[in-house]
Amino acid sequence: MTDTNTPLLTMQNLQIEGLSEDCWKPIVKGVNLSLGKGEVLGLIGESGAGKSTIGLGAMGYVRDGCRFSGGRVHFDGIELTGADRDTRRNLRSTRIAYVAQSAAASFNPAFKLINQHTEFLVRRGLMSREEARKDAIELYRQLQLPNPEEIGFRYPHQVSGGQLQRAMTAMAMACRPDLIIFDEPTTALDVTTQIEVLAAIRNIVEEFGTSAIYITHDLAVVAQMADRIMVLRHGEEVEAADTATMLAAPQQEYTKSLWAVRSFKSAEKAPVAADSVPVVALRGVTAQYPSMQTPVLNDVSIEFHAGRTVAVVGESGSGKSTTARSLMGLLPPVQGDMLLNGAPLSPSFRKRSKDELQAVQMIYQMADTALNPKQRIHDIIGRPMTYYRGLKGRQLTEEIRALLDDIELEPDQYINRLPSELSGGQKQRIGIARALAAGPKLVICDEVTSALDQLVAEGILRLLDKLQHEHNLAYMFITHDISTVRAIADEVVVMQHGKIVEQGPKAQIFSPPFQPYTDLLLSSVPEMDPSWLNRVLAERVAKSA
Amino acid sequence: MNGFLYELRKAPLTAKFGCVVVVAYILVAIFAPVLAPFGESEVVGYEYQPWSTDNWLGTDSLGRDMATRMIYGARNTIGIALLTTMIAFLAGSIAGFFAAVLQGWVDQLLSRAVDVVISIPTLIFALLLLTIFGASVTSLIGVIALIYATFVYRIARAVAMGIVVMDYVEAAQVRGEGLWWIMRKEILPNAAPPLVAEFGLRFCFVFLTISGLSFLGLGIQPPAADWGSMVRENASLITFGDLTPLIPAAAIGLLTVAVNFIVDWMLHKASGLKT
Amino acid sequence: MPYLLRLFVKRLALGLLTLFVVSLVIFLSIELLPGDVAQQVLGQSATPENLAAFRRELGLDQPAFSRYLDWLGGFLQGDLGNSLISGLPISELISERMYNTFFLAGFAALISVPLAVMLGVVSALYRETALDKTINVVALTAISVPEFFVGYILVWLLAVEFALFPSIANLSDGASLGDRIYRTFLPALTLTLIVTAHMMRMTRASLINLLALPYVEMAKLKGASQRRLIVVHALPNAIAPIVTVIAINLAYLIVGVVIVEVVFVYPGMGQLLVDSVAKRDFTVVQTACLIFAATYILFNLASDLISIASNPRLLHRK
Amino acid sequence: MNKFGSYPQIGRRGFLAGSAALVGLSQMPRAARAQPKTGGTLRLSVNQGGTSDTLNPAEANGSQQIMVGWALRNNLTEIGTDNKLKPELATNWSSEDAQTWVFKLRPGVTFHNGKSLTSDDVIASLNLHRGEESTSGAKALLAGVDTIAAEGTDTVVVTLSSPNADFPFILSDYHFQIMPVGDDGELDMSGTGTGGYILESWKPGVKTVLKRNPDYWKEGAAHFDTVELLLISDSSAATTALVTGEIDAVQSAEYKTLSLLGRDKNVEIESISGGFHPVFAMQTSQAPFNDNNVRLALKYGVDREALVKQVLRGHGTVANDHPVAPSMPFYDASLEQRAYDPDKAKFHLKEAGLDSLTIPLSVSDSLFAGAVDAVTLYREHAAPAGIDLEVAREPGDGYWSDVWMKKPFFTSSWGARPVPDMIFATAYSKGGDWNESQFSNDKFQQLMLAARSELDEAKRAQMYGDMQVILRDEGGSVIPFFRNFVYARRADVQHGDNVASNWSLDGYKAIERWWKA
Repeated sequence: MTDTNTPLLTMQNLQIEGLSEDCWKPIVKGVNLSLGKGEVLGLIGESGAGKSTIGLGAMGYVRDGCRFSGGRVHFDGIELTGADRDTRRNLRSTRIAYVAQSAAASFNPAFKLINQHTEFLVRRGLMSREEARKDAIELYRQLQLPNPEEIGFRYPHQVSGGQLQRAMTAMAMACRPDLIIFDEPTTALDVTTQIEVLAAIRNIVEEFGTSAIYITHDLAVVAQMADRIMVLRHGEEVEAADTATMLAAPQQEYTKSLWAVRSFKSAEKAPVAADSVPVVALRGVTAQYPSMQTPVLNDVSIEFHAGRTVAVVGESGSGKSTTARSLMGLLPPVQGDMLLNGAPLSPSFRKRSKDELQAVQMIYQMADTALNPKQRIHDIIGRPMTYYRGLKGRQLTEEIRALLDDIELEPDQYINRLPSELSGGQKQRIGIARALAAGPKLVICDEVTSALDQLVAEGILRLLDKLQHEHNLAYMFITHDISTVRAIADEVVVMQHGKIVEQGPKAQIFSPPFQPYTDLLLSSVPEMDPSWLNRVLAERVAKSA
Repeated sequence: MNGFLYELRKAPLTAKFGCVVVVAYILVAIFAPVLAPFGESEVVGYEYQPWSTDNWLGTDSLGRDMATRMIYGARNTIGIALLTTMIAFLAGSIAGFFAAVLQGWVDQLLSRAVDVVISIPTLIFALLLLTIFGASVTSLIGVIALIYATFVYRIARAVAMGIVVMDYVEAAQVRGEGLWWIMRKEILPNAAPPLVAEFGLRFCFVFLTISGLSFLGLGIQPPAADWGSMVRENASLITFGDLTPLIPAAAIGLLTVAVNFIVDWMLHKASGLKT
Repeated sequence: MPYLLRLFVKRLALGLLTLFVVSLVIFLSIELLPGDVAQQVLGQSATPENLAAFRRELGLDQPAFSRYLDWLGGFLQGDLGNSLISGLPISELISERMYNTFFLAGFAALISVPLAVMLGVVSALYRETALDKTINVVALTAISVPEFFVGYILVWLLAVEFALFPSIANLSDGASLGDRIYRTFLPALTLTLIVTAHMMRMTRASLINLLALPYVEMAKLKGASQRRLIVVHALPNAIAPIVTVIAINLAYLIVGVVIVEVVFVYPGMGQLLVDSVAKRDFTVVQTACLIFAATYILFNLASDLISIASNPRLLHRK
Repeated sequence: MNKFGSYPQIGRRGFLAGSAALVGLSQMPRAARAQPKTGGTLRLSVNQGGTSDTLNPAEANGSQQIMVGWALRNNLTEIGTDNKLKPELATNWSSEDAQTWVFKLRPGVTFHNGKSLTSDDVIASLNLHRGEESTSGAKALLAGVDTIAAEGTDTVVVTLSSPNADFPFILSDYHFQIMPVGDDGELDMSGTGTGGYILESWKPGVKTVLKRNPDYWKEGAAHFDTVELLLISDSSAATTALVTGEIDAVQSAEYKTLSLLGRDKNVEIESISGGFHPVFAMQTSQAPFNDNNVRLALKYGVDREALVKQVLRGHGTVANDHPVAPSMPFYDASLEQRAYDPDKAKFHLKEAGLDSLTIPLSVSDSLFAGAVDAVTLYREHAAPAGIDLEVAREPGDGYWSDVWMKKPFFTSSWGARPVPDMIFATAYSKGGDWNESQFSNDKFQQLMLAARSELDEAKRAQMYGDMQVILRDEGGSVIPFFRNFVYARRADVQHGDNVASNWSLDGYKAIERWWKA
């Protein structure tokens, strides 16, 4: 099927630089690559590895503020880095196409899908408008979009994320290009949606024999999609090999460490004592936004015990973050009770006493928006200490330093920094420190690792685990990532459509017999095995039959 | 400060030009009595004398030295415009932050009140209020500040609305922080950059409004020198091909251009666009 | 579409409320003005009996509140009332001035709006080039100089030095459109210079903001040319901010041109309003202010509706 | 060398200080003055008026209303270009005792609507300004009228409550325009009159268009086919429009641009001696002004020539501490002019037992252009005499209610009056409404009353001369100068050898008196 002898695309010592603070700094530092006709190459690496830049470079394109600084890109005999604008422009759509990470943001909101689909098909004179539309509908059908006749006549915002991603793949296919660049096409999707999109993409690429570069940070995904994998780090190739070889026997230390990420697991804890009073408890909580007809939370009851982690898991819109908001008093329940150490907790944070506010603290998903960019670390961490615990002067400074030590940041170095002077993982650590600074009983961790690279995320999980032991904290751990749940949870709550589908000790939830939704969720998590996708799909077909 | 100078050295030519002009104006305004060859409203000769070594820019319609009045005009016009803009920003920002943080009826009330003021033509409203309170410098500053505070309110509110949805503001609210603390510590530092840029623009508008009012005879009252009324008083000369009366107008234009250049540069930097 | 209609009705109601409050504010302001219409009309030579007779004639001896209610009652029934001073019906007094004002505003808008959008697109297209920078510096300068400066310069250049256009807008009845355009050319040009820059800068800024968005990059990656990128892909999404700034400027062309009217002796609403404030002619001030406020509110409403109509996300809900 | 040319040459053309013989002659006769020619359009710029202007003469108070009124209508009497009273709609008038006045109306005069002029029209037009309900600005002028009656259709008899020899003069006031009475008995104030022009369009505050009345009864008047009056309140816009030829004449030209305007070959500037004058009024009822020596000291302490030159740029005549301007009837040209003499001032101060005098003089910018400058200059003039005048600058708003006639020494300003009696009665007689100096002089009072009933012109002239002496030597008013009317026209707009000086623009009658070459 693959013909690697006559490469469609080659990169020789490709170098790309980006402008940062008035200096040109290398982003891609001499990458060599060769892609045969019909071949799918997976590019994998953490953020900052330069994988998107290489992907775009394959189209002869660099973003504003970047430039080709060396090397060559040959596409079917055409050298792209030095080609004039029209040459490069004319290749796009017709011969090279691109599928972006966020389809919702990458479709023009002002036009209907089908018009965007047919735009260049018609402009380049490949088809008449009518033919183009027919063809689009055919592609929609092949990509298993619902209502293929009609869906193209919707605006982007009227179509769900997974469908948009398939529509974008269809658009990339419109001119039947020789090469498609997939830039993290499923990263923003829920796992149950992701599996469908992955299947659709793989089928159509196979069907048309299109070459593809598949960019992702997710090993399990790339294992399903790629014939060959290239691992990137800091703009350089770490190693490249056939998928099977790469998975079975990575050569480089870095690759091995990537492969090993999922090894962390918190220690097993004894079951909760029957007479133990939960630190915080939700009893039949139902919540509703004033402007909405139906409740967003329906009869939710969860208990949080000191020293234990309750993982709340579900897809977007399942109500897991809303539960946290109700708990914080930001969305007062319309029904049900919240208890703090067995005593009722006011529904609204405005009515809570300082002690009550102190007891429940939150760590946010996006450290960027959770930390005031104009406050120094000293103030960010110090304020809750002053506010709740009345610490001042030297005592305060010492406490801050101790806490920084606790979160494994060198106090002297970090105490006076601004959030913008920290890396993503460091910011998240400050977020943790701020929650701890208050001296809480329950810490809500809302998707705290989702935005982080795997290695960094693991560090955060280890830190949280350590702190839990040290401070006997109760955690509410909100996540959509099953592997994180496996790693850190003591109890698991599975939510869907604002309701609890299933809850119980981790071992119970993750072992058969499965509740159907939990089963769907679990089985949709990609596995490293290249045959996983085929297997799951086959299993599902069998089940539904 | 060093950081600023460093930034300035890398700034585009237009921004450098803007800074030089603004500094020059400020110096002239501060040292007006030292720099001016004559008294502010001293009659030194016949009206409309041509440029000469004694009267660099000739004399005005009453025989006062134009150059002297230009210099004093810088002081009056800029000083008043600056003070007015500052008051407008203080009042407008506080109200805007207030509305953004509290939302609900406070926001509704303030916003609707601002709608009312904004929908009355600026010059007419100023005219009415200035006739009521008399065309003194104090009421001029008060009235223009009130009118411009409404524009500032809208901007400050919009900026603050973008900030209050940030998690760190929510964190502060949930921590139990008071309104004043949230406005001062969480919102103000983050709203400052766009507001500062807006300050530059609004300063220009205030400046133009005041000179417009002076032109209509309602702004800074004679015999105080003011660029707007200087144009009006001497406008007849233009008919005769003498463009001296346009010098004060050009001075207004130059300053606003300069401020705009600086603002543009700051906005450019703030937006993170490539230079 | 019922969404748009509902919004329209809601905003219209809010606008009417605003107008009502505006009328109260104006009424109170005029009440607070020193001196009254009788003193202003009769001047220095007025005797107390004269004043009393005059006030009685105009109903100024009634309490303020009942005068306001009288006026409001009439206004709601479509009766704008008479000028306190000349006794002429206000509709008569204002209609021609209003026509003049709208004519000038329309004239200036017809030149400036297309010009501004075009220049904005061009400078976005050729951003960071010499052309863009030149357009920007000129625009900035145009924003920065006082209106009377622009007016006088044009008078000097085009009326005195080159005698191409009249320096004052002496309109006569029944003049042809061509003559009218000729006579109002200088004021219209002045206004054009003032408002174009603002709209052009906003057009440019909104377009450039959009250029950083993923869907514009996507269009680029689909092979769109610079021109197509800006005109076809970015411009439809920039309609909202551009229309908003156009609305503000159009409103300004109607309500904010007192100075230009003075410079060119143009018989528009602005002069009338300034005159009537000086004379304390409450009914005229009130009506003119309400017309201005209504203009402002309607333009804003229109711009909001266009913004929504231009945005499928708001127009076609899920 | 001087780019504006030398200091006002043009301005001095009309500057005829103290010379009564030439009053009203604004210009030397030109070599070849063209004869009046019919046709063309006159475009006049006026600066007084607004949206609120009406055609009701009772409410007239600005140049726009006055000029339009006089273009459309006539009075019974008018002030001619020689500043003398002339018959207009009345062919003649007579009185035995100056108390009962008989006016004969001009026969064969018709209004624009075809109606003939009758005594009913005259009576109704005059009655507009009388009675309880009248809001007329001229109500006070007719306060002394007892009855107005018709004797047939061509005679009107007016009976006064006390004699007033000036009554025919009063009727030349712009308020007393004659309008037709309609069939319903109401006055037609829509603009119909007997005047030389017919109203074409009337847009208050903007412009007025008039068409020539082809059937005008007056000989050699109303030459233009069309007249446009434009309201241009911005003086520089008016100047520009005059220079660019968009208007033909401006009602008032600013001193400051005269020298520039004068260089334009197409523009003629006229400077006409008028009656407007400022007054530095002392309250003679209280110390120190109850001592005439102090008053004289202050009168000698002002350099009138300097004020005329510096405040008026030469466009005025020095005054002699009485309000009778050279352009007014009964002006006594033989009266010796008081000169600036600090020594005499010092002397009179000493006579009053004072070494020096420190006194505030109130003034406001709003009084007239250059008011504060005038007081500032006065202060310098008076200083050598040991008089320290403090310039007390008052706000313009409320000056007339809070400062005028309230402070001991203040500045005021007075417009022109057609006859001396009108200003004597209001401002210098015991019990006069606006007797600002609290002047009370028995001889003056007797003379004033006697002059009113005296019909012999020579005797009246003697009496008014005596009154001028009394005011000059004993009055409480320092009157430094009379200001000229300064206006400009395009050179192709021409007028007769004389122009009236009771108002600007040929007594506001340029519309019917001037023509286009």
